[in-house]
Amino acid sequence: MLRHIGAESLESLFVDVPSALRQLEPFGLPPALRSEADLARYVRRRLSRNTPATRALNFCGAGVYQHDVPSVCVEVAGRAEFVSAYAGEPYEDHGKHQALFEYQCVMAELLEMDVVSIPTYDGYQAAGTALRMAGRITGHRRAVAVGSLLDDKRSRIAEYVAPTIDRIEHSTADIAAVRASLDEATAAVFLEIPDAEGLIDADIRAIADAAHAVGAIFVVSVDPIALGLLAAPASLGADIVCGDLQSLGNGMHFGGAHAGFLAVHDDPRFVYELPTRLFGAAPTRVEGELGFTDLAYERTSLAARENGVEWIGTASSLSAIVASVFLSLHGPHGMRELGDAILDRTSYAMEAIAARAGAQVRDADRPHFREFVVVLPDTAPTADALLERLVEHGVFGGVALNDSELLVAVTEVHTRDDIDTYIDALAQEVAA
Amino acid sequence: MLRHIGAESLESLFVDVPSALRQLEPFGLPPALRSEADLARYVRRRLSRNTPATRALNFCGAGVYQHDVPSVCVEVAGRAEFVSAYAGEPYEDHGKHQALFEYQCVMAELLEMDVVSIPTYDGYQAAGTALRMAGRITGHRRAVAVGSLLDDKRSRIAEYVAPTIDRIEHSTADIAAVRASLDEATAAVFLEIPDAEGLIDADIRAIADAAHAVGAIFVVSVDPIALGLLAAPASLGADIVCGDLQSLGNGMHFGGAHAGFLAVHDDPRFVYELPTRLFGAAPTRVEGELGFTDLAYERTSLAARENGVEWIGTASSLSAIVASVFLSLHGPHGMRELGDAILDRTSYAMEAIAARAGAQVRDADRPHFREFVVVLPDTAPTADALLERLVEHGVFGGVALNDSELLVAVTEVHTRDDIDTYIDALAQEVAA
Amino acid sequence: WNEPLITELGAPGERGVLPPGSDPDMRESGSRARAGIPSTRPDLARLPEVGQAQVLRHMLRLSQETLGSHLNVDIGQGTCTIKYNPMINDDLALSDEVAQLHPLQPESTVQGMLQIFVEMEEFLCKISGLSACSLQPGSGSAAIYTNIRMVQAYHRSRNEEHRDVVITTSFSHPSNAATARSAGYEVVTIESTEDGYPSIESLREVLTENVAALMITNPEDIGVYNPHIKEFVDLVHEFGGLAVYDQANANALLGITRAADAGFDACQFNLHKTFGAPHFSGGPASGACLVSEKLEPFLPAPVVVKRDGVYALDHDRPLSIGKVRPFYGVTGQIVRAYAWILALGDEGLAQVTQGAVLNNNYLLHELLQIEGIEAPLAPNGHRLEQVRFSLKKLTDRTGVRSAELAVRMADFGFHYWTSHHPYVVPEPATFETTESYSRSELDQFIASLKAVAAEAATDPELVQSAPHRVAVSRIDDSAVNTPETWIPSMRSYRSKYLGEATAEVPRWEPFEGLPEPRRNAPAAHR
Amino acid sequence: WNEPLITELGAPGERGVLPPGSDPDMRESGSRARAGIPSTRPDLARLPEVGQAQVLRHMLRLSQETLGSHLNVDIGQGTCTIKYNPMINDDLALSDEVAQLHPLQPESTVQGMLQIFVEMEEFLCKISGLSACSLQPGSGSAAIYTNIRMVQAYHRSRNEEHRDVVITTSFSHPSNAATARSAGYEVVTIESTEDGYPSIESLREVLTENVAALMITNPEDIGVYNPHIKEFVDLVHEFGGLAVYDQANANALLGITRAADAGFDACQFNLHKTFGAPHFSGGPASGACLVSEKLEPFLPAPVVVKRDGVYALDHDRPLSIGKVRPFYGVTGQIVRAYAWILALGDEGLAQVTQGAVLNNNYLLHELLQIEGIEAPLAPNGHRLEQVRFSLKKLTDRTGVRSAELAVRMADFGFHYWTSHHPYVVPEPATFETTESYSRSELDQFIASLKAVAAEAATDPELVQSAPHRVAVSRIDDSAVNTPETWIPSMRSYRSKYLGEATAEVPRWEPFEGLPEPRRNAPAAHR
Repeated sequence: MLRHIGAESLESLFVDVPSALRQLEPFGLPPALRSEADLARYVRRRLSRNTPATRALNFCGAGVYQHDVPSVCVEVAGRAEFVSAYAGEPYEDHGKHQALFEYQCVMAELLEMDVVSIPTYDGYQAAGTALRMAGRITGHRRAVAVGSLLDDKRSRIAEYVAPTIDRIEHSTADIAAVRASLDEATAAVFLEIPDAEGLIDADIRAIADAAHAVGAIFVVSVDPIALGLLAAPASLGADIVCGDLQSLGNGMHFGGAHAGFLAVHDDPRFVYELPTRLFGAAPTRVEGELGFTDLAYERTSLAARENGVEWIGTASSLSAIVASVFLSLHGPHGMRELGDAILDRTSYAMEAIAARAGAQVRDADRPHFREFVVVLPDTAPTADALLERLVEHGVFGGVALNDSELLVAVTEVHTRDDIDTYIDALAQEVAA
Repeated sequence: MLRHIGAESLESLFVDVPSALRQLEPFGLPPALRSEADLARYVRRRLSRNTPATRALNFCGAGVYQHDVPSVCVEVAGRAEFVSAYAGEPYEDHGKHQALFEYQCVMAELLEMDVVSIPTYDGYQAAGTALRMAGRITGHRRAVAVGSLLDDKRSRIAEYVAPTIDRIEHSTADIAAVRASLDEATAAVFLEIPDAEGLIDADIRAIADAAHAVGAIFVVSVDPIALGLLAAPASLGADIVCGDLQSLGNGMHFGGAHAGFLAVHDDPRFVYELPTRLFGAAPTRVEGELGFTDLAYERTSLAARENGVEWIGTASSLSAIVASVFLSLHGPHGMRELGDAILDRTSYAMEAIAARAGAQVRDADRPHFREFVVVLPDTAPTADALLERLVEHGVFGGVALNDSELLVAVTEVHTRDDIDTYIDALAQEVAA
Repeated sequence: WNEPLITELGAPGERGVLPPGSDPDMRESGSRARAGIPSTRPDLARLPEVGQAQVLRHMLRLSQETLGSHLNVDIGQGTCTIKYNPMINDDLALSDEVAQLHPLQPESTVQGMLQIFVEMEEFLCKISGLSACSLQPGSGSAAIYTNIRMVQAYHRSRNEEHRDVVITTSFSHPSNAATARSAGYEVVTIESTEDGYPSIESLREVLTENVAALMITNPEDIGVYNPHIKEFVDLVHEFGGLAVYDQANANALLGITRAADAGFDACQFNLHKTFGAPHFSGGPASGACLVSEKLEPFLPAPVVVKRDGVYALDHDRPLSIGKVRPFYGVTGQIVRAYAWILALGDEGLAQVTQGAVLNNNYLLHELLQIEGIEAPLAPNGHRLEQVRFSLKKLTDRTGVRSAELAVRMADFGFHYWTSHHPYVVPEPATFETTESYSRSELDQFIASLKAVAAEAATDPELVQSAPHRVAVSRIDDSAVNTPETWIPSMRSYRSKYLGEATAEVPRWEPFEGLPEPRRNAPAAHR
Repeated sequence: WNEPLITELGAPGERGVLPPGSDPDMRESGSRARAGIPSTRPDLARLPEVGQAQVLRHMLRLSQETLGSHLNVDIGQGTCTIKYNPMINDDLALSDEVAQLHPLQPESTVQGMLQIFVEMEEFLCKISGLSACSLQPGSGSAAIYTNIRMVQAYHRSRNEEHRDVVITTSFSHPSNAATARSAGYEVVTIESTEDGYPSIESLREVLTENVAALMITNPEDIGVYNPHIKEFVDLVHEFGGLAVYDQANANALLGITRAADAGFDACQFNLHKTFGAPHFSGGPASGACLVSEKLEPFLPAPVVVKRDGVYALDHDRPLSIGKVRPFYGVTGQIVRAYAWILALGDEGLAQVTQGAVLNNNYLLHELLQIEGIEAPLAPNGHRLEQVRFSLKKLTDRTGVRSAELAVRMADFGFHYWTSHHPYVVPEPATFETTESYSRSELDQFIASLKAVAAEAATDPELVQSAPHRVAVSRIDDSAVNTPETWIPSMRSYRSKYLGEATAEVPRWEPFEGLPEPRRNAPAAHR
């Protein structure tokens, strides 16, 4: 080929790289494992030092949840076409475009909002973007976050929103406290449901009214897996709904399976502030046929560089397709039953722990979805030590919030036996 | 739908089944696990009582071998189209037909025979069919099996060939013994290479000549994974070559991954005796285009019922496609290197066991491929007891042939460390 | 696209995967051994040399040129029970705890697997009403073969080797006749009467003390249930023969009636048909033999047993016919079918049959409204899970044959199967809906067949020159039916068409006095 | 086929999967809790009701209507480095030991995972020559964003908050400009000179003491390497700014030169481009930030460390910018890229670049022989891994635009990408071969483009009315660009086109005095 193109040598193709910049030594990487089998054995040996959550009983949550992944979701996510497609256009990649448009459609039904963008990276970033959108729309730079929020999420959001939003204040979910925290310079009120402690009893409608009364945009972050049980936030006054698609069939992947969604009403003030791609259905030359192509592409930084909305890169399209399959498989009844199954287990676990584990459950009398806080007695080991001891029982017992508090997550993957096994182990180690 | 078709009730569709035959009680199966997640948990709980060979060091062979399975083979075998296709015709299933024709092509190159049929069930049955073919072609009913043969295989073949072949006698591979065993009523001489003890030093050419001299057909059973190293039996005089495709990328699957192949020269006396389907390339209406369709379909029992050759059912097409991918991925050099890698490891293991394990290796001075027999000293535990003890070392140490002999298989999956680990464990338990 | 053959791809030196190498000590040991091998391969095999990415692209393209039931509404393939194969069952079967088991690794390390075998056998005993099961056969035909071999062993054990006749019916699957013949039996086939049922009289006519077995399908491949089946079985028993039931497709009868209810001594199930395991482009499949107590001693060995809470393989079966395949069965398919049964339970299995029979009768109802399509035989009109239609009137009217319509249906993305040979029903078409398709999906098939039937009347040439929208054009299959022209491989093509010389190798030659063999008349698959 | 939307499939009552149920005790606990929820969902969500088999068929059909690099010769997508993604790496990444890990399960149970993170960071440090790495960002753009945030924190830590300008170049990827703006910087873009290089003079013109950073791609998106890159970096350093290298596509330089060699303070790699991880239809992707010692304190937390032989997550990073995504990175992609590097080693990585650059120059050589195709800029003709062609002459001659050719190329099974906006090169087309395709595969692309270019001359209407052989026809995209007509979901369609009333819900309304927002002019993706 070199001869064919008239080049003297491979080297001659690199003449533009000045010799002073040329790398003289090899990288010093480990010897190549060119045989696929050797490579697999090498990597698998390392991986064998991990214990998958599926070979234990796992009660960790705090932003990543172990939910059942239907096998069809795995098949679709693994289809070589979807795996290896990328930036193809509506014609050669019609199927990908349709699949993403369908994602927008089914999420729109679940969220009761007409416009759902192609995902951004993760729910934290989606929350950040929602606040930036509110800042851009209102011209204000102050936000109020209502209820409890994970520290990491709080930090990530604060990092992301500057300088559009330069102050995030906090309020409890008590409606009087919320009202007191608001003023006319507030861009957004932010609420998470379920919140960081699993609570689902915020008065969303009242908070919405309070926000709207001062001209603030009401942003609600929700885990979509709860929306068979809980009312769609938009129906109660949310202007921007955001969250993460991890729970909808995307698995855990050591925290590498996130995808953030953003939903708004079909209002150009909001739609034009979405930074991500968004597909629209459009007629083709064939009567009755639909094609799917970018909607208001000029919003994006790909189209407008620094004059676009924030920035976009390669985020999480496949996670959207998977979520769409998850919702289509479950359907209206499945999503309701799934919400019920999680609520039932959460409630059962809370009651049983309070009764039998020798520890307290915070806000035990309030409804929780999937997560709650266990408060250890003074006599118990520290939370970290306790968690290490539970590993010996084959249990990942939750996430330590501090020395005496555990955040515990229960989902539909847990049978009653699983929960009872956990409680027995917990009781034993709390008392030890 | 019932109303639409004018039926009174579901029951009315079953009027032909006399009431005396109607099943009155339900089956009494376990309660349905209608939730996919519940089902998966139930089955996985049972499966967790198995220890995969990949979580141990496995030296069992005796008809099933742990070879590396290239990831592309897994992908192709898992493609939903190939998984769910069946009896489609050359048009709607052109791809399947081409893939199977390609299998015939690449196997033909490896075997140096023009005609390779779509697989029959397994190598044992392929051997049985080869002998029946010889019986039908020659009109004779006696066969001679040369060299060592696994008991199970011997039993399966004997069962299968009756009444076409009614006597299988045995001879050592010594050429004088072979000659002595032959007479003019011999339909077939059967040789396996590597044989049941892994030996690969039979004088194939001389045995072929001896068989042909009495008008007998020479059948050679071969593991195709050895054919980068060993000469194609057809080049030395084999008239029918048969074997199993398990080793070519099909995995172990608890013995459920077999597929038998049969190959012959392009001689109608032989081709018309193949019982399985066989595809041929044929021109289409478009100049230069090839289609693929059944060749001499009238041979089969599907076409001719009891007047077809033996019988065929749904055998192992997908295993053929996988084998074809395996051979295409390896290519000529890969198959040679693979043969070398196995030979090297086998030879190393034999020498090291003889030197360090306190046990003998039978025929230690003769070349073996992948398998050999370890003879335990009188002082050692029985073979079965020894194998159970080796499990404690994480080693599946081979197959017990009797109380004092182990059949041990070594393949390219074993590193030198693996072999040394095995030998250390063996030495320890032999001496215990 | 017109995808080339793999043999035309690549270039010298390209590699798809590299095997692991050997270290110097291992290489040295290997060299010593290599010196003792009389016949190492002199040249490299003439295999393709293609990079991994291109092999993958090639195979994925071929996969896309293949219609499976995961892709299309696959109700055009009668007798094959192309139902939905749940993905989760694949996941279970492909887990390391199944796929990475060696069949001879210590029994203590495969207790879960053996437990599944035992439970699955129990399930199938309940479903058949019979008392013992073997999961060893690799397909329905292999199970039919196993059944007749067990019958043979049974008679032999009673010193009744004179029994050398097997009786079957014309609409029973060809494997019944073929396996019996392979086992050495004379095969007597009862033709059906005009209404499609074999008659009890015709059975009586052929019954003698030499009968070994009746091998029969019911409902037969035409979807018609023979209401006199128990009389057939009883009559054969009277003559000392056994009755073997071909239940390849049991989809019509789950919860309705069992093999044992009609007195059968043995039956088989195809796990890849009734029990939801996939067809894999034509296997690996899986067959299960079910037998009554009297045949139990003859089951293939080993048998999986539970003793003192431990699962084990029992090889000590002195009357066993031996192995019918290398190990214990097509494990992956067994796991899939096991999961399929577990998911459904008693009620679910009954619903399967109800859905399948209802769907089929819907299809029947709709297709009979197409001019020229009839459902002959069984004049009272009842059908269970499938129907063999006749398009004779359509052919008479338009000149277009059923097999030609079949090719045209491929343009619409459907399979369409005619019939096993011989064509007893003129211009046959055999469809089986199963329970797995929704009414709107059935309607897609119906609409397409309606359209094609209309084309046959208005534009027969369009149909007869099909296909027009698939990956390949109409094949001239005259070439594949004569040894002088057929091309079973590109190696053959090179020597036959390109005149490439191949090395002379030693070969068997026909000896003096060997008669010329007789051949069947050429036949096409369709 | 024309596959309907999932929302049009199914029928009431159909179910795809059933969630697990609760036992009576759990249900009772749930009821008590449910009573305390102020807002449960009153109606069921209006989701599709479709059986599992049909959902699968639907999705597989959509997958077949999608071209990925596992299917086609995907060299038409410049700047994206569509190389082969080895299947084995998927297997490793999808194994339970990766996919089934919870990020907060005890560290003692994820030692293998953390080890891979640490080793992967070391690999990338060697490959960049820089001294520390974060694998946290979810894509190249996210890594660019992370880099500018670290620069910002760095300046802030030195009390140099007056630095409010970021400089970039017109051929650097848009994310450089966009992330800088998002972080609050003024963005100054240097236009390239006529030969395609940004000039040192133009940099000097815009440099002040307010510079925070230079953010630059090199080779730029047009495949041209700026030989003066070190002078750029040095000059920015002189003014107290940092230099951030966009190495989204490092495929041209492996083994040739490293970020550290030119003095950069930070760079990023896209693991899904250079390092062989898949693109997943547009993510999940993965970006890695590499930084010099000076920026190391600002890396996102937590950082994976090894202490006394134990791997751990270090959260105690007081200067860290914090998290840039929920946990530690897109683990699957990291495992894939780790395996990819391990398989290649030093020599293999160098061969990647050699192959990619040679392939690209071959494509360049061949395409320049097509009338009307030129490779403007960089007059000495050297190109590395990609080329931005101009088809202006072809357009002038035939009236067919590059974007129209692109659509026609889809009929031949190829992607074909024009350029990022704005189109600096007239009628652009940007192709990148990578190392992953054989010469004969490149020739397929070349032959098709030749054919399409010829069609443009002889039958422009054929090209302009394309596509003709894909799953959909030419789209009228006027509808998607105005709020009155666009259809972002079928829910929107129902209210906008079918007049279906939706419930009034409380909503934010613009308050008095809020100005009308300004919008960019409409643009199309192509």
